[in-house]
Amino acid sequence: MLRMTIRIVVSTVLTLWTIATITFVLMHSIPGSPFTRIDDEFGPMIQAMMEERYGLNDPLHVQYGRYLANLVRGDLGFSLTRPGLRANAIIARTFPPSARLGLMAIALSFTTGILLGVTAAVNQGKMADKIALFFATLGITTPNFVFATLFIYVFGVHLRWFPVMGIDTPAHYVLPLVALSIGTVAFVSRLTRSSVLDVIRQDFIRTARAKGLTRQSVLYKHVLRNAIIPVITVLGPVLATTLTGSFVIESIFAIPGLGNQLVNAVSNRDYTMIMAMTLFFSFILVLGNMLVDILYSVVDPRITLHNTNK
Amino acid sequence: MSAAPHQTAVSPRSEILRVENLQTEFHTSAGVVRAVRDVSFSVFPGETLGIVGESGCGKSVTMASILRLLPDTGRVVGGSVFFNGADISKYNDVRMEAIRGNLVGMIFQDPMTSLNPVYSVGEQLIEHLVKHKGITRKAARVKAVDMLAMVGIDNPSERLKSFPHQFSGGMRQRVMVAIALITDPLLLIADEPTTALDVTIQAQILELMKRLKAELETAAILITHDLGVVADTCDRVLVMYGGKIVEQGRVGDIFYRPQHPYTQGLLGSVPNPKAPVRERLVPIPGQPPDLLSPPKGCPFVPRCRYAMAVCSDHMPDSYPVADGHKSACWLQHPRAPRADRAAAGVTR
Amino acid sequence: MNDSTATTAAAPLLEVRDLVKHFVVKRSFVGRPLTTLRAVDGVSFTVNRGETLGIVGESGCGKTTVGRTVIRLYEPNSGSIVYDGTDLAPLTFEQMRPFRRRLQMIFQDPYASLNPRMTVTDIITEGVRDELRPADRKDLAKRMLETVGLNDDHANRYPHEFSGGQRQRIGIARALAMEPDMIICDEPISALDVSIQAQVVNMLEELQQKLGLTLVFIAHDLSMVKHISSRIAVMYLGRIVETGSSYELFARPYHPYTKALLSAMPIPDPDVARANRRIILKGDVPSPTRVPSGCRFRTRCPYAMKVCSEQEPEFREVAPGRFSACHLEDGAPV
Amino acid sequence: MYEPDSPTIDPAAQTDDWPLPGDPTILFLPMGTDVAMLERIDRESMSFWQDSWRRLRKNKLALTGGVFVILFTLIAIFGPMLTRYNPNSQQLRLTNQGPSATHWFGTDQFGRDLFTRVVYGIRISLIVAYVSTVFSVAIGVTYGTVSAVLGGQVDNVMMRIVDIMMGIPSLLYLILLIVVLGPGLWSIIAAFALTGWLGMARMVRAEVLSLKNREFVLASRALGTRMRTIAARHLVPNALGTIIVLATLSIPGAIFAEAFLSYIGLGITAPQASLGVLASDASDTFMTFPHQLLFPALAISLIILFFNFLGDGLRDALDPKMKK
Repeated sequence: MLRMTIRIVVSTVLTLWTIATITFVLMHSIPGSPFTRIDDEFGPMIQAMMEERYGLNDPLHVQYGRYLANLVRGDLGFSLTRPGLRANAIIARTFPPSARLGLMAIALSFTTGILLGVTAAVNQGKMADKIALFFATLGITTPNFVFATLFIYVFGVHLRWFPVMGIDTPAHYVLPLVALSIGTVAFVSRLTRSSVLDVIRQDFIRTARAKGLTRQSVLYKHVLRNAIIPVITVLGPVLATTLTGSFVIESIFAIPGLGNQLVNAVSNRDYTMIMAMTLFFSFILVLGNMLVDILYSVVDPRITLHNTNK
Repeated sequence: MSAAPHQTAVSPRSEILRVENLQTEFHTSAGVVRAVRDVSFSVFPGETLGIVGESGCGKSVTMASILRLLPDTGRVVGGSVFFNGADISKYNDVRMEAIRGNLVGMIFQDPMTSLNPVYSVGEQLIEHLVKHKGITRKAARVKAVDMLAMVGIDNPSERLKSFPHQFSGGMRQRVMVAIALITDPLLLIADEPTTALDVTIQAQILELMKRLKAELETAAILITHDLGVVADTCDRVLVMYGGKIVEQGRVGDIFYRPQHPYTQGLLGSVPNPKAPVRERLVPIPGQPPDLLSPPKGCPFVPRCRYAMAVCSDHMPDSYPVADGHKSACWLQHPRAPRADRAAAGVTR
Repeated sequence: MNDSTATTAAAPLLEVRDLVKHFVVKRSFVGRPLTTLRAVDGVSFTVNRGETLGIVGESGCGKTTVGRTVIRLYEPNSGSIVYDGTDLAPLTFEQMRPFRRRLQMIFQDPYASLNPRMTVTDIITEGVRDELRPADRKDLAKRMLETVGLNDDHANRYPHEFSGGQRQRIGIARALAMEPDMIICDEPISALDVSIQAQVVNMLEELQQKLGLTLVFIAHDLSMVKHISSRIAVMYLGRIVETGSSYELFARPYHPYTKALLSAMPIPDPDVARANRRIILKGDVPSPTRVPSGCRFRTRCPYAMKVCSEQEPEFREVAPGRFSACHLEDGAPV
Repeated sequence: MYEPDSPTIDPAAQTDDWPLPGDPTILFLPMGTDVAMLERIDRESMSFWQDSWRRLRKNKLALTGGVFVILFTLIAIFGPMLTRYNPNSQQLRLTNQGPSATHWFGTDQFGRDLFTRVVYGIRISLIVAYVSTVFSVAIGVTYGTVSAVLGGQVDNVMMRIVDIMMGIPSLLYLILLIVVLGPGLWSIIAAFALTGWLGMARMVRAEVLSLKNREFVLASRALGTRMRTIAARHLVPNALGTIIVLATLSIPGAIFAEAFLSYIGLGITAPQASLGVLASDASDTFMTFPHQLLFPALAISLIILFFNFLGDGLRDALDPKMKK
């Protein structure tokens, strides 16, 4: 157990360090100074001042060292287009609404996805399976911004069922939540379906049936617990797609969240902000993956103990 | 359902299980496979019936058909199954559930995959006990500990909490035996229970099954391809080939007086390590039958050295050879040439 | 058979000395070995020209690894493999190539041992692909197919079209195409049906007589090993515990493990089987990653003594031509 | 214990009525067995690829997918011949028109013909998807195969690198890469290739590794075949099914990602326009002119749909055992 914990921590730190380094290298390989744009407005004097202030004239390795040191302290730097603001402050302000939306979306997509997947698998080849497959296909083949726009048009503007801008009331969350989850629901339901069908064929399910257990007992106790294991492994990737999906969804629904912020930073070419937010997102993801690893070992008793040759 | 017929209700000579004209088909993309064709047999109290045959002969499918544990592609298309006097082939799922795992225990081939990896061994031992016997989990736990001790697992109350992956193959098969027998079934069906095990472990499991069977007075069906296992453990034997029973009789009839050319061929294919002189093996030529397009007549005809014109078009009846010994072969027909029948009898 | 037994007086064709093959199954984050599987842990045996040596043992005893290491599919950790006067152990892959013509192998799983994308002709002639023109390769394949009881009609087919027994014969044809002196048969029949096993065993025997082959027959089925082998080596947990001629070993086993193994063997004769008094060993074979101290059989041995856990028994001659590794008194089979 | 053999045959049976058609004296003549017949295989010989094609052909959905994938590819190649409009010529008097006989899909806010723009969009989107997939397959297959074939510590290090890079969210890195490279067709392709090969490498390595331990590879080693030849003759051909399926299924991913990037303003730059750009532009005016979003979005969905159909079908046909 201790060995596994050390392993997880070491690989997490290593991943974060790689991400930080790649980000640093990429950002410093952009030709010219990040202040070139400001240069046009404020002239070379101010540009030089800014460069001096942010230590951009120092040798690269000094900058890299300072950058890592700041990162260790949790300091993600400053915003380029809004020089007064520090990245940490912006993230602290915009993270809570994003986190709320993201967590709800993940919860929604897993519960709905698993439910749909099991229903489809149990009714393999029947109508329910076909309907589930149809929705899964729709969810997988349509970009989420198309859904978002469609929802605003139909449920917001036309039917006026839900508000479409901001996050003032719980009703505000409905449309963005559905738009953000729909692709993942499809993905999870397909995965669950194939996983359930896979488990149903296993020998130990035949054993359970041979013991005279009821259909329900076989399905909900023996099949589902095993079928859920591969579904949990995609929690990590799902976290990533939900995060990145939120970029688009937040900006469409004008949600003052992290994703919206990143889209702004991208369109303003606010390099330092992009860098800071990439790092923050990566950190969240790596952390999420770590939690998934731990959850995985809770669900599957084979993982916790010494797992000898495959 | 817990008031199901009890052991004492069976009179000593009446059979526990009688299968009549059982037929099972599989619908595959390549066509219809007639895996079990017109199989009839009985199992009597206390006896061990062996079913031997090579892969694809229909021996496992026969058992799965009786308990209706077939995969989705398989379907029983004919025949009746009388268990303990009742025709269970007409039973619905709920009534079948009261038989499976309660009155009939099963053991499967691969102990590595036959136990659910995410539940403790204890949970898997007691869940059906609670269901079928209507006792509390606590009482079931006590019984489970006893049962684990009975199948030779040390420190059973601790081991109850272990997961299958913490056991070796032999130990898992002991757990399977415990699961199968914990409800005191009338009949135990063991489908190749030792095939996946090493010789010394196989000996352990066979010894264990023999002992428990005697203690619990359970009848058993042992499905295997290993003639050595049959010789050691069975009272009567069915030999299956191409979805049919080709010969049946007491173990001595089958091993010392085999009548069907396939049984003779099977016996000629295995060396007897205790034989005083090294004998030459006499293999059966050719390949196992293609069940997608079986011959019209006897399934063994392409490989049979006594094949006659009648064999390829007409399925022979099962002819009695002696008391309880039957062979489904045209050689047994009174019109069959005597010389060949004589030759057939001396292969071994 | 006669002409081959005549040559046994000469030097053995294969002499394996103290062969060791360990696998690292688990490494630390930086690559340091954490768990080592001692698959073959000091194995010595000889194979004489024209004979058949059987190697038996239960799963995990290292018998397959021995075969694969001898033919240098695995790099031995130490030990020597003297084949016809040359030690194969230190040879590089290129230096080894000429010996591969003389030392061939038949594999266990007829479904996995033939490349599903290649035709039978290509499979059989793969080893001589660079040396022969296409027409000659076809010719060779045809000849080999006939040798194993198949024919020209099979030459351009793919493995999945054949039954298990036919595939195994294609595997034999592939080995024979190299014109070897010696073939290591690694459980060649254990995946086959009973009636097909006898076909393959008979074929191996016929080929051995016709071509004067030397065979190493690795299997867990004792009765088949007894049937085909002239001598037998019994393996347990990476070591050979006993060797002897096939007849002698079955008639008078010395090592407690051999005795248990023989008594556990199923016998297809009801009267004999029921009269047989079995030695039932306790427990399972220990994992080759955690080999017990001293004698490795002591954890299951009914006769285990104090010395067994402290000292590894010497593999010594207990009777003429009979070797056994046990602390029990010599000469007195218990 | 066992009574002696005593078959009781009624002599009278010899004179019974023969119930079956045919003369019993002839019917009971021995036939003997024909050994050559026993080895005969009746089925027609079929290579793996023929067999897979036969399976694929039976799968209607996959076949539909395949046909439409080809159709879309043809549109991408020859599409410009289908239209008399220039995708970029603006007709400011004809802005935001609905579908009509002259403008099948209508026009956009600058009066450009939407059908033409969608055709060109398909072209751009498919170029991005195909080219980046070709690159990521090339890099991934080489990397994965080399890692698996060399094995040992080299494999360990190579895979650790992949593991760490896989820990990085790929879309974020796409954003960073494109910010650095500047938006445009080639930087998007490069960015996709740079992030897409990782998954490929991992899958190919797993596949090759399992093949490497299969007995037919050992057999080839035993015949003295060099590892390089084994890789070319045994490993890659057997992994090809997996590679094809992975490549087919990675194309929708690229189209999706491109649409996403376009939406946040990092897609293909004007004057070129991908489907993602068209859809993203149209979502601003969606409330008033929904058809401007409908057609590009439909094109995206259909392309992804058909590639998914084809990919799933190929997976079933090429390797029924391969799981998702």
